[in-house]
Amino acid sequence: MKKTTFIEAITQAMAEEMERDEHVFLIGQDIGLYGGVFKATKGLLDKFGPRRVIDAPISEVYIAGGSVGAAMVGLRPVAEIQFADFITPSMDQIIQQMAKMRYRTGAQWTSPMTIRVCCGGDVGGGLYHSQINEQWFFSQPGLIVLLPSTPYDAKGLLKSAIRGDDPVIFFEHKRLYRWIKEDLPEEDFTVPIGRAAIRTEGKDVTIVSYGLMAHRSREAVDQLEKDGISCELIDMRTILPWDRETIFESVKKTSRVVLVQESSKTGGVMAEVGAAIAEELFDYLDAPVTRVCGLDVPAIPFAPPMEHYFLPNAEKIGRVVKKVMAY
Amino acid sequence: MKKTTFIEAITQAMAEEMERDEHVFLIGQDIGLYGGVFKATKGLLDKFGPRRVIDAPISEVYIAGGSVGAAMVGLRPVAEIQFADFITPSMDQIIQQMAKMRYRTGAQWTSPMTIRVCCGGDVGGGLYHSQINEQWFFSQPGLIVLLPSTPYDAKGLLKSAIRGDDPVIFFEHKRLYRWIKEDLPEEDFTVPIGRAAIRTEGKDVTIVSYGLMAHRSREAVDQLEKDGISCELIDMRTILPWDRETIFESVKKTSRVVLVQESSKTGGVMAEVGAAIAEELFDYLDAPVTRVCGLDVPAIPFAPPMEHYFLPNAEKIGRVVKKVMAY
Amino acid sequence: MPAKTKSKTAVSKPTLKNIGLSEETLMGLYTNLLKTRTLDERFRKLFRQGRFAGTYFSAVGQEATTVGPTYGTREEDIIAPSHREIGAAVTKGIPLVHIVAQVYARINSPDKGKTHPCHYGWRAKGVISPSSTLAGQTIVGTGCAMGFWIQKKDNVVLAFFGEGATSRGGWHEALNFAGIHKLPIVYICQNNLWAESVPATMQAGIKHFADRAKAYGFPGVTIDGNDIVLVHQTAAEAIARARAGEGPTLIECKTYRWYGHSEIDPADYRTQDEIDEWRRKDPLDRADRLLQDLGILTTEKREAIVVEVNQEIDAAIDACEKEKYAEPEEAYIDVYSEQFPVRRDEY
Amino acid sequence: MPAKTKSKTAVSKPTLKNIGLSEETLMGLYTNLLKTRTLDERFRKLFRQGRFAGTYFSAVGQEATTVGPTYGTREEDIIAPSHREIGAAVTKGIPLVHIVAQVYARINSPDKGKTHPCHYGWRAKGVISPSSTLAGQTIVGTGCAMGFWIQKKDNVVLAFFGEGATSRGGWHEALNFAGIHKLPIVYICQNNLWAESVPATMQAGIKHFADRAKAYGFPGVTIDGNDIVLVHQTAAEAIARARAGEGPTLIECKTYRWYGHSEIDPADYRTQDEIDEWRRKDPLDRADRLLQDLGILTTEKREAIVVEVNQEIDAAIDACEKEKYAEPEEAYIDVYSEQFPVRRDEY
Ligand SMILES: Cc1ncc(C[n+]2csc(CCOP(=O)(O)OP(=O)(O)O)c2C)c(N)n1
Ligand SMILES: Cc1ncc(C[n+]2csc(CCOP(=O)(O)OP(=O)(O)O)c2C)c(N)n1
Ligand SMILES: [Mg+2]
Ligand SMILES: [Mg+2]
Repeated sequence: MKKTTFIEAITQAMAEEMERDEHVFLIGQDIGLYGGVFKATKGLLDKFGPRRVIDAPISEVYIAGGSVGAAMVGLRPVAEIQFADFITPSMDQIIQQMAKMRYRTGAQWTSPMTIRVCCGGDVGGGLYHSQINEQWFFSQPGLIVLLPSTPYDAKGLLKSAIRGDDPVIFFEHKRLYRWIKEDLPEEDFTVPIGRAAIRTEGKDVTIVSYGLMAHRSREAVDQLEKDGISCELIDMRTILPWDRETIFESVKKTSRVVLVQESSKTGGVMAEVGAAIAEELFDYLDAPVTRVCGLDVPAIPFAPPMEHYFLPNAEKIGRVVKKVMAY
Repeated sequence: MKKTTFIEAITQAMAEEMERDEHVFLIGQDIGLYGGVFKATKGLLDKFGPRRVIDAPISEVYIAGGSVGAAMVGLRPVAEIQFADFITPSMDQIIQQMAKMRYRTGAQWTSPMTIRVCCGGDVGGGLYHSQINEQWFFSQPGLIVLLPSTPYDAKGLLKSAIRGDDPVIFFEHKRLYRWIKEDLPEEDFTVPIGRAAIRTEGKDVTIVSYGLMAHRSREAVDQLEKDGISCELIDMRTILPWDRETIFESVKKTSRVVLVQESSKTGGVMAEVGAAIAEELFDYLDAPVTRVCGLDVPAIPFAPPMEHYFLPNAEKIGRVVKKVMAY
Repeated sequence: MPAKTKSKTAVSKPTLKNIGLSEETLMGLYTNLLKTRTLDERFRKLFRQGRFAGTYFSAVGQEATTVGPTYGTREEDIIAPSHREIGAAVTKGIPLVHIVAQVYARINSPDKGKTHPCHYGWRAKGVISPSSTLAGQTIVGTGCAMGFWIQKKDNVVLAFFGEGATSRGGWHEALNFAGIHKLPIVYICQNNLWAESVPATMQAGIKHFADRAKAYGFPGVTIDGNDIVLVHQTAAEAIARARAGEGPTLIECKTYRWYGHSEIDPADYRTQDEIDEWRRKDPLDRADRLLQDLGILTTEKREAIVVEVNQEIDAAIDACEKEKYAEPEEAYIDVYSEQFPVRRDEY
Repeated sequence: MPAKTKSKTAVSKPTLKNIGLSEETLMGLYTNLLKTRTLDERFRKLFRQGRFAGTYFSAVGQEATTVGPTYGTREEDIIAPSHREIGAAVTKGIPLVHIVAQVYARINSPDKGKTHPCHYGWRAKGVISPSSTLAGQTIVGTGCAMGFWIQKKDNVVLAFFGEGATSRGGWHEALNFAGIHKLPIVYICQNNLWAESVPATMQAGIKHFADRAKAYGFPGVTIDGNDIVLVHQTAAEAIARARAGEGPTLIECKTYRWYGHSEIDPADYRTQDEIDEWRRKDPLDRADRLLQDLGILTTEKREAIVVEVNQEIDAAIDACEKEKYAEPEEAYIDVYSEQFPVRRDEY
């Protein structure tokens, strides 16, 4: 059986959901004729026609806001923002319409829709093709924010997103598109929103991460195991609402926690996770909650040495875990 | 001597800086003929003419992005976004141009400019006239983010912002505009960016806050003093880069800290402050770092009982401080 | 310059035949105009009496621009309003008690008091509850039209906005998209000459906002927005075209708001002459005279309508004055679908 | 339909006089075209050889649209480019070594390697370093023009973008503002028929993107973008108007990119016929023939220019191949002015 890549998993999820429910449609730049700049929508225009696979003009405001409208009249939009760097123009529609529709209308109108956002660094994309910006959506109640790290989760979570009644920002880390492959079940499956995955069980320290950093953390965990440190690795998968229970249970067990995030440190998702752990598990902690994050600079620089320097990696994570263990 | 209101302090800062430097100009909706919806720019059109006080169309993208361009050719724009709720369309220009200009051009081009943003709740504004959204800018290195709570700080910080060489988001809490008054020095003064203010010295617990919440915290502090609890109240004033030194020094002294924020809790500024304290002052803490924040709902609802319920206030802060003291 | 549809009411001796509308339609338009005007003036009074919180955006003087297009639309058609569309809310048939409850922010409001006054919305009648962000519903409304287009339904969307909102980027993106796919939508610009304090001349370098349509490849037309018959007929034609798959139309209605931007605005940026001139062009008065000329409205008939409208309004206000605000904990409701319970912090 | 400026090079027997340009100008245009073409083709080759990272956006086939307007502008005039304006960078006089260093992301690049290839910027020559966000520099460039207008300077801004970028909301807001205040700016749309894989027909419901100007109250004109003389003269007139305070112009240049959107794009969404047709309309070839017809270009002269251009390019590439990347810690530089040192986390 041929292993399925991350991006193939995404394509499958969309194709299957479009097959299942005629209300599902796609809109985005270069998704039709071209099949997407990363080929996530390859073949779907031919299969579903130009009213269900809509090549959009360069209009990120409309791609988001128009999808909200379509969702309001009963459709299930799956919109694509080509790069997370270009989601800034969509912020108005995402924050003021999509996230607040149910709330402000007394649930008369809702916005069951998904925005797929290609994101992340470590691909030589530079300042404008490496951003994630997940923290903006993370701080907006009303939104669901997903950022899977495996083909299985990508497919299962995307299906949950499309079927669910809430507005979802679905981040796809482009570094994983063709790198990560795995066998997927033949039969239909979903992955529940709001549940983290324990990737490795361990007893000494909890590492919490998501996206590309789940893989970098895994590399660190493998190395640390050789050094005699047993890590429990948690992949958040869902960023909002995040799975406090799973993370808290693990920290209660290990009493040490390292949080790994690709985006800049200040004001990132891991600030919340760290603050919440510090707030609620004070008596369990044997060492300070410690973060390994992207640098606090305006964005990931292009030149390879700077990009490499910006990003957390297995060595940096390993060093920090050892420091936390030595505390 | 007539006391100066918060909004008068803002007007004075702009008028004086425009007088001082002919490169300073204003742009925003209703700021000219009308003098601003809160009258912050009253009289300035008459004084400085229509090329230095520009009534903008309903174009938040341009107000931000056009100001970046003017700054690049040597001007000192002071742009007004009428309500923080309407800054979402400006996000693209703020994040991708204003914040990254120096970085991405190797400091050839810079964006010395200020965006004034009227913000905040407790004024019966509802979902779309009560937002702050400071956390988005807080997570963007390259920006300066200010949110003063007194007329003195408002005037002094706005002047520092206008004179400085960095791009600034300057939040003005509308609840304070006419409520808070004080005597201001006759002579020119500035308030340094990046320094928090200790509002009351105390020894039992540190309360960190900013904006309207600095006043609500002060009310709590006064009450707690009667109950025998001595609070050190810190008003951050500058949100980014935030004053770690002052806050850390205080926490080292008191060993207890309560963080108060008007915006929703998850992913807010106080998550970072809390996580950083937990990370770096682990051994100093006698109780968990604890937050009092706005509710985790999509925005501040309109009806008075819901708005009141959303917002932190002196009673809530007092209760939490007592819990932290009892820990 | 955009084509100007000639007013059919300008003919010397109007008859039902040369106007081309039935008595029922004319009476329907008139009654909705009158009801809107009466309710709007009542809201202004109630606001000044402190009967409800927040603010109030009066549409007095420009009701024909919202009543005219909305009258005669189908239940499944969507209204995408901004902040000055009380006329569309009334005409599309949102029960008055819901309209009043929305302004009063009471628990019986469709939004349960969550957003601020004048954001009328009612799903059962296809009226989108608006956000405050200008042109917001133009974008979302265009999305509704896209939804109809995808599903090949023959419903139509009416998107309302002021001339100020046409400066917004999202407005451009929406109309551009609608032009590409010939979406079933009619864009109605209420050019009331002012956006808060900013005159239309400082909003764009063009005289006629209908000219904006030239950038999108569909017709734009500038009309007298205070002529209810003209507005209704122009919109009806555009709606028919949209329904037939022939694409959008941008209709610019020249009109005027008599009062401030909101009730707290003294509106001293305008001249008394300008205000007087436009008061003379009162759309309600004009409709009244037309219907009298046509012989379908008499003093007695008008009085009967006035009484009925006032009774309906009184009843709605009474009902809402008695209602409570939602409990504070309502703030935690409707954040997500039931699937995701909201964590509550206790302070 | 927008006015179409007639090409002065279309006359049967072109002379310097009836074209209205000096020999120096024509040679200048030609040399910059040739230099741009040569450098661009070199970059493509170097990319395929893996000599630099990231990607590369070739402008081969559409150089006349950037060289033509830029040639003859003043040093203080601003160029606001997008991603396909190598011609403007070359013509405005950014030293080739800086252009190459930018593509190579080396430490000697003006941006020190921070942004990705093709974001040419150089303050000394008034070229804004672009962001990738389409129409970004249209907005910021309009702001530069606003700056000149505020200070009553007679500098002009040239803002370049593709037809795709005209769908962006921010683009609309910028042009709308420029129209209100008659800002000193010329908007140059390079309509190369495609935005990545999306054809211009799916970008807007109009045929001529110059029609967008009708929404803003200033002239829009659609011209043959492969006729360097026409492009130069149309732009020069617009620049003169802008400099005189008469406001903006939108110039749509119909043109074509020969290769993929970027070097990793096979561009298989286009037909070979279309590509062949446009290759026959090569702007460089056309300029070459014109100058030969005018008797101001000979084979020897061309050869000399080619040699010189290649030497200059070789030297620039050599210099950059030898250069290093900036040290990793450069990532921490230029976040803020010196006033605010950046906190460094150690991992
Ligand atoms: C994006 C945005 N910017 C600013 C505002 C504040 N505001 C509310 S109404 C208004 C004027 C609107 O003018 P126009 O669109 O002409 O509508 P009118 O009020 O005249 O009916 C402004 C500036 C807003 N609501 N949304
Ligand atoms: C806001 C934004 N959306 C999407 C992109 C991705 N993108 C880069 S170039 C391009 C096509 C641009 O087309 P056009 O404006 O016609 O310029 P051309 O490439 O044809 O010169 C797209 C979609 C981007 N850079 N910015
Ligand atoms: Mg108006
Ligand atoms: Mg193009």
